[in-house]
Amino acid sequence: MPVTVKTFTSSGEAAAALSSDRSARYLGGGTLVMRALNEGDVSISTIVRANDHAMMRIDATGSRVTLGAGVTFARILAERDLAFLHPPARSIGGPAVRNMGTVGGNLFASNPYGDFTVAMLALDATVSVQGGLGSREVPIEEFLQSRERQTGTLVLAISFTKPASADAFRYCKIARIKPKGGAVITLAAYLPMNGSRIVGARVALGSMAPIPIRARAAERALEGRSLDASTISAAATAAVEGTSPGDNALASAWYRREIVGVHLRRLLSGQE
Amino acid sequence: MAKTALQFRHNGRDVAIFVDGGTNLLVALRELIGDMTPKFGCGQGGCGTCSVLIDGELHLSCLTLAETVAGRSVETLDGIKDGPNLHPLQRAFADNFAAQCGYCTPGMLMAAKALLDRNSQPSRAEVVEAISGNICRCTGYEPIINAVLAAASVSRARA
Amino acid sequence: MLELRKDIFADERDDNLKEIGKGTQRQDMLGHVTGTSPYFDDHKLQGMLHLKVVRSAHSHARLRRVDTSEAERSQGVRRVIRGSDVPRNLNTLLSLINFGKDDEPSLAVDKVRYKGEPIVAIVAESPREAYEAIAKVKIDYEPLPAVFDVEEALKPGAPVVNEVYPKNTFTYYETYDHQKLRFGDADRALASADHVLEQRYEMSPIEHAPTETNGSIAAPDTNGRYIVYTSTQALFFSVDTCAKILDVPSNTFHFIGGTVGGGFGGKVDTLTEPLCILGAMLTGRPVRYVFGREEEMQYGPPRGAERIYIKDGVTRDGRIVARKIRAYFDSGAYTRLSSYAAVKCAAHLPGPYTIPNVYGDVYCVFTNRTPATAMRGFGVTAMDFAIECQMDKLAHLVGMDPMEFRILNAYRDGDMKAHRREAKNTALIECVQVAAEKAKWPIREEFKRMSSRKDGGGARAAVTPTPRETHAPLAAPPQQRTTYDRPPVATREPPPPPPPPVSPPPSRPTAPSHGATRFSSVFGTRRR
Amino acid sequence: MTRHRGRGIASVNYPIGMNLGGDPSQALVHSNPSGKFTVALSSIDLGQGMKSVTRQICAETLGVPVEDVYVDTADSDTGPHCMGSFASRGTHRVGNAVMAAAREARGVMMEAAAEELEVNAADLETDGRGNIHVKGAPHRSISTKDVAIAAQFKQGKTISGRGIFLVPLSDVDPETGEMSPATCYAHACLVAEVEVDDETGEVAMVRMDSAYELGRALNPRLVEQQLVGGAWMGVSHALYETPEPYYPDPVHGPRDFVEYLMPGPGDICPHDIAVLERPAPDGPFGAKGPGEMCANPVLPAVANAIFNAVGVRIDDLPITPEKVLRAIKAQGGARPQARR
Repeated sequence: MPVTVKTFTSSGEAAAALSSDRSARYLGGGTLVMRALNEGDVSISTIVRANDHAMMRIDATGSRVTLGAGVTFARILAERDLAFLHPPARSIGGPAVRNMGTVGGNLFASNPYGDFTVAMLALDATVSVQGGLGSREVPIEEFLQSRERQTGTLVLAISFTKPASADAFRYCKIARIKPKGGAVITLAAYLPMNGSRIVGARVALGSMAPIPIRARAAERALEGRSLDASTISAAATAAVEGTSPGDNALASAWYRREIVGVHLRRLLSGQE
Repeated sequence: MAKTALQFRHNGRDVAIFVDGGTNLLVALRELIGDMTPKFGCGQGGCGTCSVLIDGELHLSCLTLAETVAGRSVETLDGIKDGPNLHPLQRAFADNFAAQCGYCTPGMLMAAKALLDRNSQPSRAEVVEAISGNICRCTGYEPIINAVLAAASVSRARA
Repeated sequence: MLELRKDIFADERDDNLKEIGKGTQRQDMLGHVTGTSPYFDDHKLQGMLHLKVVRSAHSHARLRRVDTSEAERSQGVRRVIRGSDVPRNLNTLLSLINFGKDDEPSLAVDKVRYKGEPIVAIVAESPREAYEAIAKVKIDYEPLPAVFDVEEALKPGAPVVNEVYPKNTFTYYETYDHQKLRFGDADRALASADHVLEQRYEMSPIEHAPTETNGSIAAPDTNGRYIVYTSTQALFFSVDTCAKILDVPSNTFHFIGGTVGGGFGGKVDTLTEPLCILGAMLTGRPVRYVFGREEEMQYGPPRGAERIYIKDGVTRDGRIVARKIRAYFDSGAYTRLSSYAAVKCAAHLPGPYTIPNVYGDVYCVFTNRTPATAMRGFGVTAMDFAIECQMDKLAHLVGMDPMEFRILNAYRDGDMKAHRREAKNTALIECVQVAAEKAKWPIREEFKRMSSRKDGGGARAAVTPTPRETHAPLAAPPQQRTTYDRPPVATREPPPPPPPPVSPPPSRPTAPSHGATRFSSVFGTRRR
Repeated sequence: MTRHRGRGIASVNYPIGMNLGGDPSQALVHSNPSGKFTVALSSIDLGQGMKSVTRQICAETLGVPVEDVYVDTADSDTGPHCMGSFASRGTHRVGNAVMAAAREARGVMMEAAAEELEVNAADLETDGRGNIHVKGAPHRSISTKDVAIAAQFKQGKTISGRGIFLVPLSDVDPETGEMSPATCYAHACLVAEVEVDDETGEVAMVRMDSAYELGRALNPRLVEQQLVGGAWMGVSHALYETPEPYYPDPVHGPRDFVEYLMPGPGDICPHDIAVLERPAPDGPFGAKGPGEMCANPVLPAVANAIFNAVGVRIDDLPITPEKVLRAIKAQGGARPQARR
């Protein structure tokens, strides 16, 4: 069956087309869907597109940031208000991929891809999706846990509360190849401070499980404490707890477990 | 098979072609327009040999659905010469012996052009970043980095 | 940065040349920077079809049934090619130089021996239609036990990978399961050495990863010929391999290549041309067969893995007196070129050093993985890694500077090499000296004065008596140490000079006979 | 976090050619009526510079400027037989074949010039700029173009030449391995400096210094290309590359350029190279072949540098951070060796 391309002006129509056809995939930046077609994935026979301007919008003026699903990493890098997201955006691909790849598509990128989503997880973002039954807001953690079943849903946008200070959000991607490489692991931390205490710590890890996960034990080690050497050390030790990394071409599960604490320590102590 | 009509600017010239559903821009350029300068290296977005500029932005033509360039401007290595004269980047690549097998060269040149078009005086780190999506298996990158820096200094001297 | 050291060996060169020695621009540079260099895939032919292959899902399995009926009816399919369509569906690359037995089908028939082995080829109007047809091919596999470790493969009872070589090793000289190198009496020398160090080294496979993947385009040409645009690294190897497999005279083909997007050894195997031409023959249309990147990485042949054991004997003052090596080339499921690499590897022993006793056994082993092939440094890269890591350990063991240790043991003009040829035109010592200078690595005066052109030959040219049969190795005397991590106190006295020349010089080995029976020197001669 | 620096060396030689199969290559050289020469080969240029280096060899041998020579290659109808581009044989084998063909063509060219100048061919020489003149009397000169026209239209001569270079196959003694595997050997020594992170096992290249002996650098820029690119590949082999990361267990094979690891432009280090030239007696102008051997010394030099930095020996390639980290942990921490 040849491939059919369906282009809609509204996201609603696109979502309907997507949910009614098991062989349909939504085309964002092309880095996932076009690759699959190039490699002979015949399970895709319909490409759905939407020229909906809402999906291209960046709203970063208030305390809540909303990124349309079609926003590319290059656009994030061009946005001064989103400086805290420049490190994760810059860690994706090379310049061409950043001009193409989108925030929405990254939610579907499996290991060793999908680094931006780790940052979104640390920010406890909300994913706006439109399915056959209308639109809804899904917490990112929940979205990721059911990601495999989400091919029929259309992501419209992702939103999150802007970190109170530049220092409160930290990100690093550990890659073998520089400057562009696949992740061995990816770390993102959100450390809001109340006075000298961390309140509401969130630590997210990529490549430490089949999907990006929160490092809850490390978060507990940080919660309510000041970010000193002993806190950092306790969080680093706890980083591996609850993770279930796998082996892949870039590193083994053993290696990931060994280094996740080292890199969390470095991230929290400003060495990375 | 149903085909879709597609018009866009190719190296400053209007072109019109009919594409099959799902055709990527690399195939459209090579097989339908006959511009062989972008190369197939992986079809996965990993090597950059198919790099082109779309409205001045660096894109991977193998991951671009052809019909998404309707009405837009696509620039390939075939279009960067100034008439019979080489682009300063082409001259710098030659002078620095920055090609061996030559297969990555078209993509490298487009990545470098995307950089210099926006930043005429890049640092070495910026050059490294600009070509980081492009794989070269022959040169070890050093001559390519030097060539881009040399091209930038030529344009600086001219300015 | 590159510096030409014209001062060294200046007396051996005439530098009064006009074109040679100049940094002239490459003839192909203008083509490269304008994107006009013609690679095989840059040829656009009218009505071109696309060939894709169905690859084995198993590393080792019997093919119970291959059902292509639905694929044949699939939209856009112009031809489904099976093993029975290939005129001579068994080949080995080096049969062209009469080396080895035909052991590899173009399309698997009764059995698959590695994951990714081609079973069926689909020729269709578009790549998409070819992929759709591939999904409709039904294959009933009976999985067989597989073997992936070279030493496991040699054990009795190991699964037989390739029935042409039932012991899972290439057969040398119709006698041995390995290539031998025997020079002097390594066991005796090891027994008398001050230190013996035995170590194991391994190199996993390596992918060539050229930016241009393997591929070809074949098309019917005028007068019954076929024109073939190809990425081959060896044009006539490919021409003659295709002529053999397709059972037609070689001048049926007009091969055009010559501008290749990187090869590094990965484009010697004539991977795509035979099926591509066959597709053109069976459809009467141009056919294009290009590897995708995953195919190139996983099913295109890699530099084969090697496992190497080295056992060295060294004297307290830093002279290596014996080197014993056992090496295994992981050829994967078929021979390709690994059989040749093993011979080249044996000849490379013991590295660029003069060691009076050398013993080597090099095996070419079959396992259930992607067949290996040549790559930059073929037969040598892994061995150099092993030898040079070993050299570092030995230097550490005897407490010598690693540069000086190499200079001391380096071969020199007139020395006898282990493959029984005189060393000539050597320059290892000078390379070490210059590298030391460049790296500001201090070496002592007497080592700076040593020369590849001095103090070689003489006793160093002798072929040490070599026992006909191996004897049980003598037990190592108790003073020997076999670890390198706790070196003895370094002896910083300079080692004694090399042994003085003795007269009369030893008799030279006789020149090799040409046109030997095992290799045909007539390239391209085909036996039917 | 502790990062340790270390240096390691390796020295190697490399055999040129594949004598074990019989190793011929052929070349044809001919002139058009304007005195421009074409070299016809079936050899392949995969980036190593085959077209360029044979062009220089041909020009030097003919005694004409390099611009007057064009190398056409890899057409099985027009190019005579060549084994192929592998085994570091191109420069040496094909170069010799081109030299032989160019010598024959030069012989005809000089005869034709002699006829025009009414002198003995032995008294003529080329100036390398497209002229042939009487030795010691540069004014008695004729251009190669005029010679070509005269040969073609007046004298009925073909200014052309055929060349073959054959290294006959070497027999191998099954019992001792006695053989002649190669005709000449190139040499190298390389010093690598690395930095090792003892908490993660990551290895970064700091610099390389090397000396390569290549017979003769026929074109130093092309040699530099091979040595710089080859050393990069050596680093890549040493630290990164494998299509089977869990060899011999055939799992998790990389499928793309993100999973197949090769150093990026941000991973490279300065490399200072010296080239030595000890001409090979049988090489074209003494040349050997730098193409293959340039990567080889890097692998062990890097391994030895890692030992020098943290005291662990990694004997399995590639030397991944995991292997380094496991070894460091096994010995209870980094043990830097004497700095050198």
